[in-house]
Amino acid sequence: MAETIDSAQVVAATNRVGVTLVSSEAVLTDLDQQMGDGDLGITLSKIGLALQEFAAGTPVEGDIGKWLGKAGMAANRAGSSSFGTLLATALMRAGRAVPGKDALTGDDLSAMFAAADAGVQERGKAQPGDKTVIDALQPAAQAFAAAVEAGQSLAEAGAAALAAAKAGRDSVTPLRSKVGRAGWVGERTEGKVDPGCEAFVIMLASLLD
Amino acid sequence: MAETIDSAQVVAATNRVGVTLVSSEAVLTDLDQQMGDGDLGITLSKIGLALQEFAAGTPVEGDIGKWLGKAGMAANRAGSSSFGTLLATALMRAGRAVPGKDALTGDDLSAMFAAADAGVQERGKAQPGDKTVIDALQPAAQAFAAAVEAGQSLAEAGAAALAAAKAGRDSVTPLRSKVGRAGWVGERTEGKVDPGCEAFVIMLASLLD
Amino acid sequence: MKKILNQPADFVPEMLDGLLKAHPEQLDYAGDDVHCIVRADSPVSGKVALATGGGSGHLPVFLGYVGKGMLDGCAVGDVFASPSAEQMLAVTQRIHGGAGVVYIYGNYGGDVMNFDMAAEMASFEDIEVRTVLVKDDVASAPAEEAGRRRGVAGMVFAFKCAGAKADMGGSLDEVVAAAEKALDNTRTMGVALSPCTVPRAGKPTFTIGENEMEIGMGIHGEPGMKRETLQTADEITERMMTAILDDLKPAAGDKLAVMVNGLGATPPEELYIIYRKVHQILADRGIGVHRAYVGEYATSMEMAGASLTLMRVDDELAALLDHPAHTPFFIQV
Amino acid sequence: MKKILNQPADFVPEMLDGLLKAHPEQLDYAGDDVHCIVRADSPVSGKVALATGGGSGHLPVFLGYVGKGMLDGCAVGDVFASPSAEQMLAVTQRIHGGAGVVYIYGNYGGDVMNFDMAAEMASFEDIEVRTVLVKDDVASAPAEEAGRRRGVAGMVFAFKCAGAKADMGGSLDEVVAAAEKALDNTRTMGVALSPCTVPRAGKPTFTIGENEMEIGMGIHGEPGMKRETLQTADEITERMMTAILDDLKPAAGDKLAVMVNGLGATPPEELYIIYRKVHQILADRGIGVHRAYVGEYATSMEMAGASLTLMRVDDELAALLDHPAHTPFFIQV
Ligand SMILES: Nc1ncnc2c1ncn2[C@@H]1O[C@H](COP(=O)(O)OP(=O)(O)O)[C@@H](O)[C@H]1O
Ligand SMILES: Nc1ncnc2c1ncn2[C@@H]1O[C@H](COP(=O)(O)OP(=O)(O)O)[C@@H](O)[C@H]1O
Ligand SMILES: [Mg+2]
Ligand SMILES: [Mg+2]
Ligand SMILES: [Mg+2]
Ligand SMILES: [Mg+2]
Repeated sequence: MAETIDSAQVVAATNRVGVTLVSSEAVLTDLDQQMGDGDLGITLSKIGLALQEFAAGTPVEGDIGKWLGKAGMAANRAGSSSFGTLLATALMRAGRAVPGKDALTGDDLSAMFAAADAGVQERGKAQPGDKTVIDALQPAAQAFAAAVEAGQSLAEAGAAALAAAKAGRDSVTPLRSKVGRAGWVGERTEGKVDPGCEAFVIMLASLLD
Repeated sequence: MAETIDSAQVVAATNRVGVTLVSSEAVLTDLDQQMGDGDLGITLSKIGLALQEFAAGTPVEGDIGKWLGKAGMAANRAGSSSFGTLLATALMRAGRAVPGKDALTGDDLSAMFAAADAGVQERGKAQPGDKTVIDALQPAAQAFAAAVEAGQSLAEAGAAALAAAKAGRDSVTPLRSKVGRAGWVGERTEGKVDPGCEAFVIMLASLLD
Repeated sequence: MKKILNQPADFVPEMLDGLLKAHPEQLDYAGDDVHCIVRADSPVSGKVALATGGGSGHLPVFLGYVGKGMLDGCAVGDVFASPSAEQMLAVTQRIHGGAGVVYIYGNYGGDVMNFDMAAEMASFEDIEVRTVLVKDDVASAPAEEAGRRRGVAGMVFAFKCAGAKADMGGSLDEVVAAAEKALDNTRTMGVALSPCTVPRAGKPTFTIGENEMEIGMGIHGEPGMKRETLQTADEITERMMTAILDDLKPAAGDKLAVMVNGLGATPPEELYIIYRKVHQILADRGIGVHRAYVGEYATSMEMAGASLTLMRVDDELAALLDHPAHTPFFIQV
Repeated sequence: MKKILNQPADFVPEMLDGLLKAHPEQLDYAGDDVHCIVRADSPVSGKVALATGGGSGHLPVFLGYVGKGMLDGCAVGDVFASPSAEQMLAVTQRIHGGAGVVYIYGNYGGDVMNFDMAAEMASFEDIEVRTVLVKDDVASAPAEEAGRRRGVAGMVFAFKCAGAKADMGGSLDEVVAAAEKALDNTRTMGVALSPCTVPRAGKPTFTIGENEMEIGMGIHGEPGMKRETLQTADEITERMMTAILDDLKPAAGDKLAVMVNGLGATPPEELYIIYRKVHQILADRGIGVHRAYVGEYATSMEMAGASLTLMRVDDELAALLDHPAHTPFFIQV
């Protein structure tokens, strides 16, 4: 449990996710065109660029929490579709969970994950099972916390979270989307991957890289 | 020269041309799309219908001239694009050349042909060589008159007119259109058949049938 | 579908730049962000201010209705994307004339989340904000789940009626009530014949067969109720009318406002052919038309198709609808 | 391109039926032919009457400009086809208020021949008719042959200025002079990105490659000056501006009216991107914009593309342009 993440690692991870989001534009556009309005790839590519710029240009100054909060605001400025806004909310809430810290323990990370999950649910008012990003995010947050709790390494906990996110994503693929644009598509969403779940899996994988 | 055309034949010929115009819609649409606005087939199909209706519903009452004049007005009501209006003008002028007649001699027909030609030139203000219907109509009118003058049968004169119309049409195909919509297309009209010439050839062939 | 644009990423800012240059007497922007479009004379002191917002690609929706007698401001997102909460806040601050601000916008996730955030932020600055969500599209959910419906062209009637109420000096409560009353009486349904392309996406949002139409499609290309063989104008109109009338249930003797809206590529000629049938159907039921709007009021760029909106009007709504308005896209005298 | 219609042959009469039902206070028709659209309050006694006419498929051109401050009547042809001389005569008879009639219409063979016939017939009834032909399209012939040019969106400026002059009580000579002065100072050029389909023809008037555009295309799909690879909005705008400015030759200090006109499928967003560049180019040359019109003013059904019209205005033309007008498609206050 002595394992920690320092601010340089947070900055590097933020930048890495930013790069991944830009390079994922086409695949996410494609998924969102199938059950939405096709903007998810564009939104996240813009947010990806903004995160890279933010990571490069904003010193952490010993407060990772505040830094993440500001990253969330930058993300909202860059792209404010449903998912973009939820991502911004998640960053802001995760940041608020670790005020003034300049290094993060496994417990910090668990708390951030949980705060992000709660924030997304509060802002978006969707329920687990509605076939949204929550169905990947919530199991990932829970798996991460359980692994940390069980004394596993951060890498192991991360791997567990990713596995849970993927499982969560796949578990709702057969279902019908209940909220957001996809909710209007109805039965034609059955059997199709939720774009937000996929985006979350992509981001989480890139975080762990 | 004792050979004449009676009013029943005029009515039948008018009807025949009407039928031909309707069945020529596609080929004329196609030609007019290449150097105009694509309405020639539609216009002449509408006029063709109107001529059939007119021929079926309007008794000649001993005055072929007046009857043709009225046919021209019906044509103008039905379709008034450039060619439609010129056709209406031709009918009205041809009619005006034979007032009060209930049978037409070769000389009458020559006079009607010439009047139609003059009327089209006056109304449309185009010159021979501008690549318009005039380049088929004028040689046809002249060939017809010459054949009648030379004592040929009406069938022979008609055949001569048709041959002259076709030759006239083909003679201007290599040229650049100078008036009307095709005039704006410029060099891209070179090598393409003038739709109005083709329409005239089709009508004349049907007249002679 | 081919577009006249420069860099896709510049599509919205360049459009806004052109718009501000074309209408300098009518429009301005808040702060230093052209995405925050406001009436040039805002704030109008003492008047309840109306704001909307949403993605680009729907002109005249949303920003085209900013002007006297309608809206005071509009936060403009990228194509089909919500503007940010910060932009909405900037608009809110600039248009607030001391009498409160009403947000009227379509029921879309991103917009709702961001407007909610903006309203929270505005409350810290003692700006009273009220929200009216537009949910007029009968094709997007059955009547039992009307709260899930999306907002489409019917929002224009809400802008018009609420804007008139505010222009007449109505209070915050009265303006909200006018918007809600208009929307309670408004239903829309649309049909799409061709897709549209988000400039940055570069390919159509959906595909549709040469002989197909999508009944009930949304204005971002959200799939509708059914993919079917293309029908005649009269059949399509009957379909839309039936769905709307079954939901709105007007009675003989009622009066309606009618909007036949083109989605983009469909020419006005076809909209009037639709209107002809609408008028016939209403006449057959003994329902009158108070006002007819035929044209492009809420589009999806170059999508082909049309939507039909009916609003039942009583004397109050009729008067609000008839009140003059003057925006770059909507003039009524 | 898919269309919302019933029988193709009914396209125009049904469109007219819908239009008359949608605007009963503003529009009526002469005699028993819906193709003869006139102001509901015509004839306006003592006023010079203005008539136009032409094929359908160009809304708001032509009939959309019938209304107070603009035109008195319009003879409506089938899609892209001239109306008949008889229809023009019926319009002329109905709108004649005793002060003469001015025909303003585009320089197209069918229209010219029929309007000439109509004018001849009207003269038998002692109606004084004057004709002003619109020939604003610089792409359709070089300056030396300007008389061969076709009439496109610039006709709207002629309708506006002549209509204002008549509305102000101008004499027949003055109204003709206003129309001619407007047109002497007006030039247009367009670009098409996609074809359109005449309903009865059922297939596109022309084809155009996925990556091509046609510079200088006419509003019926008449081929233009050049088929080229699709360029950016700024490049396209520069092309159109150069052609127009070289012909119109405005000087620094001049003022222009600008119209950026969508041909049908091109959305307003793209028109504003064009306007942005127009404004820049004019500003760079020290030329002012008196008024900007951005929208659909003269279309080709669902054709994608745009045209640009510039009119140099002095104080007189500026005042005529600024005069109020009210038609179903054009309101200015
Ligand atoms: N209310 C919500 N709560 C949680 N997740 C949501 C919600 N609405 C949408 N999402 C997620 O966002 C994804 C779509 O994102 P995005 O394209 O940004 O939405 P939109 O374009 O509709 O604003 C969905 O696949 C889903 O995972
Ligand atoms: N001024 C004219 N004089 C003689 N013939 C003409 C004239 N203008 C056009 N035409 C003929 O009419 C044909 C086109 O007819 P049409 O499609 O009706 O014209 P538009 O659609 O341009 O009104 C041309 O091919 C030409 O033969
Ligand atoms: Mg989306
Ligand atoms: Mg033609
Ligand atoms: Mg979106
Ligand atoms: Mg034509």
